[in-house]
Amino acid sequence: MAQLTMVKALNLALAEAMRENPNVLVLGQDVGLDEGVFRVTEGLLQEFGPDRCIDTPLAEAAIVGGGIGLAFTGFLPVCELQFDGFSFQAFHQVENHVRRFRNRTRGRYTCPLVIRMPYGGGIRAVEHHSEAPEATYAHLAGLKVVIPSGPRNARALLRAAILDPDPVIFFEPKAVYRAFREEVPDAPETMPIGKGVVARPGKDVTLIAYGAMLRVALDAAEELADEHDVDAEVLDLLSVSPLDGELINESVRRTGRAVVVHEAPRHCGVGAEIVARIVEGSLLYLEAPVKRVTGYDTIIPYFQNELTYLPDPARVVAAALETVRF
Amino acid sequence: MAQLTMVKALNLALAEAMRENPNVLVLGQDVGLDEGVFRVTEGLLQEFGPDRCIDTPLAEAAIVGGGIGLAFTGFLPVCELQFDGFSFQAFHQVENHVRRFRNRTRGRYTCPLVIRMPYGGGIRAVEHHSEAPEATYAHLAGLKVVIPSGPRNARALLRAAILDPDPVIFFEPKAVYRAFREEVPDAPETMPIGKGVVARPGKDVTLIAYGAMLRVALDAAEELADEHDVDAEVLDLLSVSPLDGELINESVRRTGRAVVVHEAPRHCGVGAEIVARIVEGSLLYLEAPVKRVTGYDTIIPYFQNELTYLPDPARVVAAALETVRF
Amino acid sequence: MPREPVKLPNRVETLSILAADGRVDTDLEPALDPADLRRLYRTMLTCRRFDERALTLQRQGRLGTYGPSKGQEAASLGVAYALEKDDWLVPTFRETAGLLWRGWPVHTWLLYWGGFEAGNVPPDGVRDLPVSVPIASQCQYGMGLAWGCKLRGAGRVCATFCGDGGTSEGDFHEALNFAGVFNLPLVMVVQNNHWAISVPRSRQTASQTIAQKAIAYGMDGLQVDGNDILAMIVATREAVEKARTGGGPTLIEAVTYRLSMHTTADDPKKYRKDDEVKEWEPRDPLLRFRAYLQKKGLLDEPGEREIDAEIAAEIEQAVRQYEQYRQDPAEFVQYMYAELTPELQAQQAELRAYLERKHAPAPAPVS
Amino acid sequence: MPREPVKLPNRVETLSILAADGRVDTDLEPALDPADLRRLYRTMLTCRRFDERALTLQRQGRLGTYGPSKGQEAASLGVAYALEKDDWLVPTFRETAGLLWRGWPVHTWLLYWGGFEAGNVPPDGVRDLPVSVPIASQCQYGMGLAWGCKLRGAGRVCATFCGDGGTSEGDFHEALNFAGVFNLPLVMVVQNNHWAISVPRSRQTASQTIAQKAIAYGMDGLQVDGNDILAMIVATREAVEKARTGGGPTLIEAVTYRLSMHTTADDPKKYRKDDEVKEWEPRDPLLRFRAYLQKKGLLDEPGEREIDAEIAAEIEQAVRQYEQYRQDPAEFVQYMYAELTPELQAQQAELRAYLERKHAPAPAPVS
Ligand SMILES: Cc1ncc(C[n+]2csc(CCOP(=O)(O)OP(=O)(O)O)c2C)c(N)n1
Ligand SMILES: Cc1ncc(C[n+]2csc(CCOP(=O)(O)OP(=O)(O)O)c2C)c(N)n1
Ligand SMILES: [Mg+2]
Ligand SMILES: [Mg+2]
Repeated sequence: MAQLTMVKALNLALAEAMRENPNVLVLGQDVGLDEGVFRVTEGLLQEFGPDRCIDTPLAEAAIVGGGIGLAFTGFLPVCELQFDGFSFQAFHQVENHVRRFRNRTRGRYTCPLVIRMPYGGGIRAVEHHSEAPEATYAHLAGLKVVIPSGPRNARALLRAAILDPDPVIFFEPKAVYRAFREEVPDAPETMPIGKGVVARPGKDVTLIAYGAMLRVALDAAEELADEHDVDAEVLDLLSVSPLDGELINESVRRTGRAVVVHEAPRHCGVGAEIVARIVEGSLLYLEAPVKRVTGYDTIIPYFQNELTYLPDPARVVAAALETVRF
Repeated sequence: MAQLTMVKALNLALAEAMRENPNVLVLGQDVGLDEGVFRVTEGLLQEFGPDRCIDTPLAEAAIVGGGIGLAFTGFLPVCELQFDGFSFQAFHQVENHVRRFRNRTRGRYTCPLVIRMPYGGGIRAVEHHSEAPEATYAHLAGLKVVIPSGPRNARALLRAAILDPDPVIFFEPKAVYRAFREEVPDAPETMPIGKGVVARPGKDVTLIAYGAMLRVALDAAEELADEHDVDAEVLDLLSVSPLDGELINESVRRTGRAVVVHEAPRHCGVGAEIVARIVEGSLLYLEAPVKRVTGYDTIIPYFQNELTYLPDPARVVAAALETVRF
Repeated sequence: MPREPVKLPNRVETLSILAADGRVDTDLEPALDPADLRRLYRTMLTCRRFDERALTLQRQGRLGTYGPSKGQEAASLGVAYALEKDDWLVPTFRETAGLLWRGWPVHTWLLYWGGFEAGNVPPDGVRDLPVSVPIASQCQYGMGLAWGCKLRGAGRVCATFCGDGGTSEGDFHEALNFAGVFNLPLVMVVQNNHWAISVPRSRQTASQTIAQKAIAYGMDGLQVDGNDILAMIVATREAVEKARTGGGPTLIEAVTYRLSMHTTADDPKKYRKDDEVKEWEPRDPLLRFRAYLQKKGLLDEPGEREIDAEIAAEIEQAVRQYEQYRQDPAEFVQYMYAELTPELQAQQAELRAYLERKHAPAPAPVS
Repeated sequence: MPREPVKLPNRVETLSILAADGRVDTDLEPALDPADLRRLYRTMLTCRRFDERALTLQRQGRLGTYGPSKGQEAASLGVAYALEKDDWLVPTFRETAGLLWRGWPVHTWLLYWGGFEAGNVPPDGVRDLPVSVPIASQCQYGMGLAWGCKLRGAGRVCATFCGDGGTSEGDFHEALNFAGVFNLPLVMVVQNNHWAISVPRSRQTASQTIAQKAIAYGMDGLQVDGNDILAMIVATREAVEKARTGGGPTLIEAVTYRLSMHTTADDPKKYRKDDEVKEWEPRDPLLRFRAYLQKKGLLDEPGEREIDAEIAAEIEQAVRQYEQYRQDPAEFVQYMYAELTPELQAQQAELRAYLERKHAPAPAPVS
């Protein structure tokens, strides 16, 4: 057991997968000598050499599109895109091909790629370095979209993503990268993609979160308990596609109330899908409208103001109280 | 007054705008001599010359990105992307710049572009020619996303989009292009972007649709009335960003029941947002869960099977009956 | 140093062997097995006949939109011939001739244009990708395949196609740039058929040739007469040989002409002059190759009749097979993932229920 | 015709005037107004001093991540000098020197790196775009600006920048291809500073020079010593003149070197040798330009002291102004549309209520 940050835990998952399977490759900008701008690929060039930890020229679509071809020759490419905000340069390759090849060829050609990228705000970065585009990818059938919330699940889910026979978009919350350490077991672990977990059991209201927002929801739950005598259950979704509708509905049927928390803009965000699933599954159990605490329908402000934009415990507490007092 | 197809009505709107304002330009692949692959730009090259109706090389990102620069020099570019499925080649320009310039420069530089593209399925086309990516664009703050349903509103909304000081993604339902004719008045009309209309008043259930799905909803309403004695109200949203939440909630409060219809995949589609808005606005009025009749969470099948995928009146009727019988 | 020309180490050359008038440059003429020559001709002709048949089927409503390859058969066929079985080929929809050579049956092509995903599945053992619709997007995975070949170290190469229009896309550029940097065994073939729907080659790029774009990537470029199957074979062999032995990528511009419409949805009369088409008709690769074989004594009238009859039967059989093809209408959910997600399982059940309802009596009215 | 080299009508040349050792090619030396030379030097030095100050502010936590332009000042400054006021300039974040010349105040740069959108707003009358973060994406609107200039017909041109890394992106390619096809008045300047974060120029593209990429677009390319402000001015003037008079686009490669880190988030020791940096230090554009002015008698010690003092005061004043800058925290909703949508109005109200709550007593517990 070791106490690791998420960055180290992800690094461990990559190194483990590369050790176990010579077909696992890592490619992207600055993943080699520089060891990734967040150091997630630390030591990989040294251990696995430049044919398996590959520094590429500056072209996201070629990293992903090249990855498709590598997959067809039997490799398992883990593509790093340097920031979420630059994933759109590769978006056509994801939409046109990565997600479609299995279906297009009735299983003859598949794209078991993992496309990793730092995700979300909160690190005082410049524009395009703080986006939360999970809904954009979740809407694309054929992909799986994973967002871990801590070191241990990050390592287990990245392993699961690499083992998964289908393409996985793997969002790494930047705000969590070095925020805290967690016990990570020595033996490799996986977690099932598409399953969330109850991060804190409770009975009065369900707070539904993922990624860096999990901490926000947990902090809110604590405040709700301490200051308002409200016992909140907190769900950590871990994947937004597939979405664990069963977990969500099971919880909401117990609590009768729900607040969804995400940092992405609200309009057509994942929160809307969660509300729809609750309505479809548990309408008669609802004691109050489901609230969405999200980013605003704006561009995330430059860093001086980003904390105003990002959901914080206060907003979650206020929303939860509204549902409780409804 | 003339009886026009949607293609002709759109063509009229372009010609009118170009006549009125010399800054309006049309650019795209095959928009000149070929008059557009659907003939929406018929006659424009002849009337306005190659400096205003511009055939471009084959590069979507350059059509949109070039359009941004043209806008900065005072032009009002109407960019045609040949099919929705190829709009992703330009997606980074839309996400990174088109939607952001006003905010980024506090209003100093703006992108009053219209990005038109044929939208949706139903014309027996090959792969990538039948997508419905409205949720992908609606989630991007800074854009407006318009989807007309018939010749008259298409012409009025395209005019409104060209006059709009902000970027508008303008989806033209291919299945409607030549499906029917409608009276279109001689004098130019506009309709407000962001406002839907009641396409058929009713009192038992609200069917919410847009684009080619409006006809499907209207046919379903007729069948519901004729065969099931159910009086359905049908809303035509016309825009999915902004979304006319007021219209939706006003209607659902009266009917207590709603079915959302769209051809895009369900997961994180616009339907989810509509459900969320209803829950936020009218939970206590709901007599039944809101149903979503949508495309499946798959790739739209090749054309032999696309009608199995696309919502049809039978699916809408079945869903409406479920809400009525809930 | 003050002001000097930059020396460019890469070569950009033109190549032609079998001229439109039948003359052969015997210095460059490849020594091909006569049996191969006959098979190549048969394949080229099959492609042409298939093209004609597909147009008819489309007009009769028995096929969807169809994109002919008339006039461009030599370019892909020459490339396919120069590849080995275990090399990769990444086509667009104008490479039918080459893919027929590689073993794709006519039947599969009919399925593709007929609106069935099954039309994308190559026969077992054939290492080709299906048609790519988004222009130039395939350059990226073509490059990736070459990358994989290199990393595998087994001497395999990848030939990737796109059109003259495709060279304007960012994907073309990024793929070639990666191929250069990683010195990949990629043979990038641009079928310059002079048109991208209504946009002529001259409006697609200001570069005087497509081949010279190679210089931007530090590689060699070769502008080949794409209607000359001998030149295509020689050029590709050279590029393949170089790629196989670690020499890296080559850009081949196959200069050809789209003798027919862009697709059946297109009316070329709107944008190009008949005269131009007439000018190209005598340069038809099929006529030229036929004359070459006749001159070589490899093709006589009885032989031609026999080939014609065989091809007609093959196509007839393929059409029959195509029209008997049936597909499970719920199948499109099945292949989204290796294992269906719970939500998709539910949707599949929804779909099956709907399909059953469709064939069942209408539900009773609300009382 | 069988096998011949393709003749390339475009020129790819190198240009250098003021060598690192101070020698000047007097045939090519431009005749510049001494007052301009002094102002250019002052601007270059302001940029360098600002760079140093920004690094300090960043380390003190008074600024966000900062990207220095140390060593690259001449390239953008030479271009800016060769433009007229009504021409357009499209920068990346390494063009601070050029933008200072164009009239952007130091204060605005501090706002930009300090995390305020206001740092993107040029002063009135300045026709420059703000910094573009997504690499090479600005090439597209730079091309569009040139297009607009051409359509307006008023003889305006657009100079657009990107880095050596940026040349690998599809946007670079598409923009240059459009510029070639439409013969646009675009001066495309690539600051080849030899590094894209940790990726060296040699791994970015196999093309021997960046300038030769011009050939892919049928345009001329010029590889200029980017640390030589005289060469940059001459090269840009030539390209601008050509563009202004309908001669179309030019690709200029400014060969320079990033003497500092990529940004303050970067540690170049991980990937490059100090020796390489040491080799480039004597080629510093500022040293070279200073020596040139001294030799010309345009700069003496008292003069330098005066300039130093002026610059120090200017930067101090800018820092003060920056640190006094206040922004309405709800402002970020305001500029999304010309007119806020109903939903955004509601969200703005939500936001204002939240901000007020933040400064009000906590709500009472649920009873
Ligand atoms: C990315 C993309 N944009 C637009 C289209 C529509 N389209 C189909 S074929 C074509 C022209 C292609 O020209 P070229 O690359 O020269 O190939 P050719 O058709 O001549 O074989 C266009 C614009 C497409 N398929 N993909
Ligand atoms: C599309 C995109 N991908 C990745 C990045 C992250 N990034 C920022 S600067 C940089 C290197 C740029 O290199 P170059 O173009 O040579 O410019 P330089 O930094 O040397 O001025 C990278 C990869 C980005 N900003 N945009
Ligand atoms: Mg072509
Ligand atoms: Mg650089």
